[in-house]
Amino acid sequence: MLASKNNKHLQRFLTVAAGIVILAVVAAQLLSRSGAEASFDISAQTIIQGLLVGGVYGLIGLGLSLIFGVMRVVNFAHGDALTLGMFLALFMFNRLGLDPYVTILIALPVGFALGYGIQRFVLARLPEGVGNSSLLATLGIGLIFSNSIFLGFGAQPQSVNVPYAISTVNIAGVQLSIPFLVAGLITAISITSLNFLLYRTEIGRAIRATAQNSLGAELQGVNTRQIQAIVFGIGITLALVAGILLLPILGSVIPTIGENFLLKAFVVTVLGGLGNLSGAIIGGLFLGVVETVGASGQIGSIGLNAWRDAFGLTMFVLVLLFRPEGLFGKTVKRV
Amino acid sequence: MTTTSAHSPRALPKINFGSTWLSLALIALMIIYPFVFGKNMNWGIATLIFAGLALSWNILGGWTGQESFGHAALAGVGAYTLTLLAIHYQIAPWWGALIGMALATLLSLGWGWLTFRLRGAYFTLSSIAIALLIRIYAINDPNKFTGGSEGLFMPDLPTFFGLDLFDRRVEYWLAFAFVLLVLLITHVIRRSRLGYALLAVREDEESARALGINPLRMKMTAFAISAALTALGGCIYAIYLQAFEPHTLLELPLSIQIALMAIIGGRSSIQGPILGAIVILGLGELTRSFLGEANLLIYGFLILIVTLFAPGGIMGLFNKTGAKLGKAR
Amino acid sequence: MTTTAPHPIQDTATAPLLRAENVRVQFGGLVAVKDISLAVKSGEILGLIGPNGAGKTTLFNALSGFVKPTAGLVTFQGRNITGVEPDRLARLGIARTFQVERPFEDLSVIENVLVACFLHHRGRKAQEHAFEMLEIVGLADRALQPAAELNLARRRRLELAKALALEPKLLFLDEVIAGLNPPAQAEMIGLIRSLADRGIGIVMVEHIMQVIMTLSDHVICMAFGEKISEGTPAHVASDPSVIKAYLGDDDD
Amino acid sequence: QDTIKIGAITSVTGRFAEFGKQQLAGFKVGVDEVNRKGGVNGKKIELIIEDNASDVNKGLAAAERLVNAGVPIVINEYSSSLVKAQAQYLARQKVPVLVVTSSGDDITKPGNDYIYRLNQPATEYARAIFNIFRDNKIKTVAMIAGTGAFEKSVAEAAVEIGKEYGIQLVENQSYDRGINDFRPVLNRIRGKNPDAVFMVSYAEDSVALMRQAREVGVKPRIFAGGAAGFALPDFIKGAGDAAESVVTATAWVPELRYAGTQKLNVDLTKALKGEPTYHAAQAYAGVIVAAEAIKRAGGTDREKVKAALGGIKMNTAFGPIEFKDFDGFKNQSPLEMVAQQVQNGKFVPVYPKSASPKPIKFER
Amino acid sequence: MTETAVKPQLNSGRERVLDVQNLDVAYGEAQVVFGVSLHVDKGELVGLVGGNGSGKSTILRVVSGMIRARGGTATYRGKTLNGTPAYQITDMGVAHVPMGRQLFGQMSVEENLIMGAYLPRTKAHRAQNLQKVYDFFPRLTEKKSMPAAALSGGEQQMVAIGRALMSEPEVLLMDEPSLGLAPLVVKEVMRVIASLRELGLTVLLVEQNVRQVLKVTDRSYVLEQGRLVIEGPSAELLHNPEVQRAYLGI
Ligand SMILES: Nc1ncnc2c1ncn2[C@@H]1O[C@H](COP(=O)(O)OP(=O)(O)OP(=O)(O)O)[C@@H](O)[C@H]1O
Ligand SMILES: Nc1ncnc2c1ncn2[C@@H]1O[C@H](COP(=O)(O)OP(=O)(O)OP(=O)(O)O)[C@@H](O)[C@H]1O
Ligand SMILES: CC(C)C[C@H](N)C(=O)O
Ligand SMILES: [Mg+2]
Ligand SMILES: [Mg+2]
Repeated sequence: MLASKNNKHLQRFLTVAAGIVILAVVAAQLLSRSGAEASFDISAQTIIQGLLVGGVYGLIGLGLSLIFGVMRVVNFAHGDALTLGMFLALFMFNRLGLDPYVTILIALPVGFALGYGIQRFVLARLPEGVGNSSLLATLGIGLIFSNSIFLGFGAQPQSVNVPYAISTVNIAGVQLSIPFLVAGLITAISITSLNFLLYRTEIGRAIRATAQNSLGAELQGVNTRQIQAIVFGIGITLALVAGILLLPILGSVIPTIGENFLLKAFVVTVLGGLGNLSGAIIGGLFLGVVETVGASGQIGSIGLNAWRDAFGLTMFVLVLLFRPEGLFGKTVKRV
Repeated sequence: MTTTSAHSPRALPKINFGSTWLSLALIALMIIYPFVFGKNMNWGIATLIFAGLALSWNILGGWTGQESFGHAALAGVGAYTLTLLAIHYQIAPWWGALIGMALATLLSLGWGWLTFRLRGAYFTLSSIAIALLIRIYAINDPNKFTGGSEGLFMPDLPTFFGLDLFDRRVEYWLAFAFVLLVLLITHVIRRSRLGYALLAVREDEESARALGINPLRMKMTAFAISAALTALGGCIYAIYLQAFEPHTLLELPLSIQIALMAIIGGRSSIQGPILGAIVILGLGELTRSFLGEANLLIYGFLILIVTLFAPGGIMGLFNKTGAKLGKAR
Repeated sequence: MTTTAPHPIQDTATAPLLRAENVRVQFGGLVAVKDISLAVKSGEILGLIGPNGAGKTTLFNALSGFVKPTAGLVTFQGRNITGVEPDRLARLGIARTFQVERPFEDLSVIENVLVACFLHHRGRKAQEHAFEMLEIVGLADRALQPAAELNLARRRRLELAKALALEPKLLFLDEVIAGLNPPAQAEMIGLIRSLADRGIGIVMVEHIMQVIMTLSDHVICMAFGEKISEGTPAHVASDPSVIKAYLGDDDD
Repeated sequence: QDTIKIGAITSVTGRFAEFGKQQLAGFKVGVDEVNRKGGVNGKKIELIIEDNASDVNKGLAAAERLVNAGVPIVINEYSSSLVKAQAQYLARQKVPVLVVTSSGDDITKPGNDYIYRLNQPATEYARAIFNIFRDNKIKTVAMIAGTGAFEKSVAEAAVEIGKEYGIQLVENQSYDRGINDFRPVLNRIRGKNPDAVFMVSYAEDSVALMRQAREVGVKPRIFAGGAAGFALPDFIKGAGDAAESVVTATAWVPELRYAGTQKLNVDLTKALKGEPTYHAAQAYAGVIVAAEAIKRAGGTDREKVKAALGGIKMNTAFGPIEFKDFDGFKNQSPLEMVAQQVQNGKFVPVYPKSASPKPIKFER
Repeated sequence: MTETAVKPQLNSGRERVLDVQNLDVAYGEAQVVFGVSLHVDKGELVGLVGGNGSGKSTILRVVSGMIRARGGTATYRGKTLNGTPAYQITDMGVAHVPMGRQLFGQMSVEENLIMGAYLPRTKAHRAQNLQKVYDFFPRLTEKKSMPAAALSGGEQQMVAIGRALMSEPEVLLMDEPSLGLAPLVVKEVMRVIASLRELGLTVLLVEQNVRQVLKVTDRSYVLEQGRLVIEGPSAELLHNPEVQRAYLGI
């Protein structure tokens, strides 16, 4: 059901992308009129680079969106869960010499158990109907994550030095980094299997039913507490995996890095429509391209790279204001 | 049992508008502090400033339920305005503060007008985004008016009725006056039409509209008051810091800290935010030596404890009105 | 098929309080309310019935400012109020209740009413007024109780007290009686009657025919957004199209 | 009172704790040395070390505790953002401040009567590298710097010095803290094909930057870093092969030929049970200079200590220290920076003459 | 849960399926149900009526496991219900059609129905049951692929009942199925409920609409402020003067 709508997504995506490019060109024109010369790099290299970054953003957003879709919880711990993944991989690498990608196999059960436990023992026990209490609780959990990492690893940056981290392949003149390609592949696998799970399996139907009306689902014999815990487990696992994938890409990380990715995840999911899974991936790609092209820009003597976050944030605010349901979303095909 | 109008006493019941004596007790505590802890003025000043900021936050976040995670930007507007005016135009800090408050109010009006159609988590997210955009601007200002990422130094300031503004005692009383002002405003608002309108809007905008309340206007009013007071707090904070940078003043964690103080203290109450500031900064001071770099761990656990067991915050433990009955699953 | 009463109610000397002319509300392709006209006078009760999804609540919303009519004209005491925001209507003297009652749960009963009283009064005066309203609806003994603790019948009374606190000239009541048991129904009916006797114009939606029959001076039946019948309660209740679309034939 | 108490603030905990550790070792070595040589004015010295927990508010509270403790002078620490508030406060309390590590130009420019700095300011970081550029006929430079106070300060100095030396800045980019994806900028830089790339960034960024520069295939004659992240041993560890032949400015290396440098290196290594960085040496120098100022002041009177600082001219294992007013700086020690290059996975000094330099290797 | 069949208790010649004894229920501090005892036998259609807030829904919630009682017992064929999670109670064969229908609004009608057969026990007969439901409610056949939210109130009620039937329940608990529906639709819903018996179901029906309930049910209980005040065959209650005065508005 979700997959069949992808064509429409793509259309909307292209329309909006075209719109933004036109806007950017107009803005550049205006600025150049006023004396300063503006230029953006829209070479294949930059665009593809943006798509690759965007794939990772999408993967981060995917978990966040899934959790929101089913539980209406904006998971503020998502960024720190991602950091947890990074440091899990670091730990395994430093202690056991385990390759980060191998750590993904460990992250699957660890992330799932962690998410499952959090939902079961914290979020499920929140008193109902009191403001944004789940938002706050996850904020607290995130702080506990990141500060536990502080306690365990200290504040200094950590890095893994794997040989493939800086290797690239050259396809048709475009240089592609290996870790990015791996990340893209795993993102694709994740969204496909998640879609399969949700729309082709019993448990998927139960998840969707729980998302729409948990009381109703419970009365059909669905153990909704368990379903919610499973969903949180999947969401956190996705965050951990994203963290591990990012480690070789970034090269060096600190325990507070999660905050930045949390923001990216927010932007991505809002662009795609909170709770809309394919939307998250598309939102991620979109953000990646806009940011990368934006960051490559130059107005007069000012490089726009330092404004990189501003591109995403501005889009975020605009989408929140004018299309709070996301660029591509109608309520019907939420989780 | 169905009541008919057959009840006898026509006495008007006494509505509890929030405990006045608790406010008085807290004020007394603040007055005593410098006489007892004269050697720890910095902690006292910081706590007062944050108490005031949390109280100001609460006017918007607690009462209308629009939880902003972007208030650091408003404090920043105050701090920057006062300092920049003092540096570039030698404008006295009190005028600078007033101008800063006015600017923050203007900003909040635009900001609110744009984002108040969003609710719950959406509003919170939008507030983060807007505050961060302001931060990015302050850092990268192409004209370097904001001082960029190197930040600003507070220049020498004229004396305030003969008082040296850099004297920690003077700063303490300044911060105290700030808290007092916000507390007073809070008390007045709580029992006024505005206060009730805000609470009504928080609970149900449609219902509020039916009762003659314009939610947008009320929220804007609350935001404007909150912003002006936050900017004032930012001004005092700037004088206290004497040197600040966007990286310390305009970051998300500061915004979250302000919000959390109010939430942990109890947002439905009047005095909760003050208690929140005291508890958080006090615990931070106590645990600093053994938690080290992980000193925010304590926040994490506090938030969990409050959300799980005391949804009304610390104040909710004392009076029940803030905490709703636990709903059955 | 549209059987209308011989004369719309504008024959008497008293001009109508509220008048709607060809009000239409459209949601995308769906026309929820199709060119409905009506009028209400002071002290008059207009009953609105019709099958589920007929557009009653939507019409209500359009008349009370919560939905902007796509077309048509609404006037109140001769002023054009089409599309005017509800908070301004409240100031003019138009109040409403909601189909699903919504007290402010964090506030006490009297504070709930106080919110509304501030529209016309300040300070202590407002508190007194709030208490008076509670007395009228019979909730005075529960003034300080948290509104969240009230049961359905009392919530309905509270809802009414809030509306009355606005000192309205016109009152919209959306299913305030549905769900009440017979004694509570009887009391509520009495209360509504007394409000009308005080000169308040009332528009009410209700599925309970017996209530509509006893209270209304005038009834409109809607189906699929259209007015299918209008007139005295007896006239509408015996209208075959109403029976077919709404009441069902084997009425007891 | 049989000891003289000197105040010191550093980040024992928090984000900057790594540097705090270095500084604590430097303090210890300094105090031991002063006391071993008989102390000051016949009294032993003692350091009251306060933790700022890498946080402004806690830093101000720390400074207050030192003021209350009556210390004659406060040695101030790593992070510019914290030092600015702490020093400003202390100066207004009329307590002399001796800055030993933080390097934002504006701490001593325009400065304050009570604020002295013995380490090199940000401008010098840029100058050391640009001197190398000039000496090696580098014509075009692409620069990328963080938006932190320190990085910006160095970057701005680099723009000025570049003009002065006639070196063309073909890219002047900065990046915000957060997500370390530098590929868009690096792509641009690659397109410009500059002779050199100059990078100013903190630790996590420096590793990421170098790795990504290699990945993207930026190929200048030389990569240069403006100290901070690039000068730490962790840089080599983290960036691995990508770090090879990167030149960086740094404040001090054990190979310097000042009297006592070798011994200091040994002592610091012992105190740290690990490899010392220049931060430790700076902290050490802070103690030595503070002790000297108290000695010259003949007591612990703050005004006298302040005056004594002004007259100091001495040699330390960190380098020669004197406080001068120049180029808009006030009470600033005009010490020259060092530069080192990663050669075969190790830092070797390449600049200046006084550091027995090895020849610089170029990539092309 | 143990699958051992408990020996059915016999009473008035019929199997007792649902048995509630001395039930006390409270929300937080406030007790709302006081020592209520009631039972439903196999094949019976039993009504539970009473004023607002008298505790009808509360009793249903206890039986279906949505809340826990403070005291007393609730058993289904001898198996205790109080404290058993709702989803397990559904598995035992007790289906609850809650107030407000609680459909999965964005899912199609058919998916809603299939969700009713979520339990492994019922999966095998899913196709047959689906067909049965469509036979029972032919109107739903045309609306199969529409999202449930787009249906009219009466149709939604049909989906809710149909969904409950998909779980092959023995007992159906229905909470105010006629709420907010037009008179015409109410009549239709009541007809449907009356005919559920043909499917061999046992039904406990909660309603505001006392007259309608008394007309379709076999026996009824009248609840007042959390206490049971009257019980008996519905036909008798219909003519009981007290009931007439208090609940039928006669
Ligand atoms: N905001 C909206 N957007 C789209 N459609 C709407 C909206 N509000 C109402 N509708 C549709 O308009 C029609 C009329 O709905 P309305 O709520 O007015 O019915 P009603 O007569 O009040 O019914 P009931 O008796 O069940 O309360 C329905 O088909 C409904 O689905
Ligand atoms: N979740 C809850 N929390 C607190 N009190 C509740 C809750 N649900 C119901 N109550 C209270 O319990 C009492 C019984 O409510 P219940 O819903 O069982 O009544 P009911 O007979 O179903 O009434 P109605 O006809 O209005 O549906 C009422 O006084 C109600 O206010
Ligand atoms: C490289 C470091 C000595 C710079 C120091 N952290 C500062 O903030 O100034
Ligand atoms: Mg309606
Ligand atoms: Mg009920």
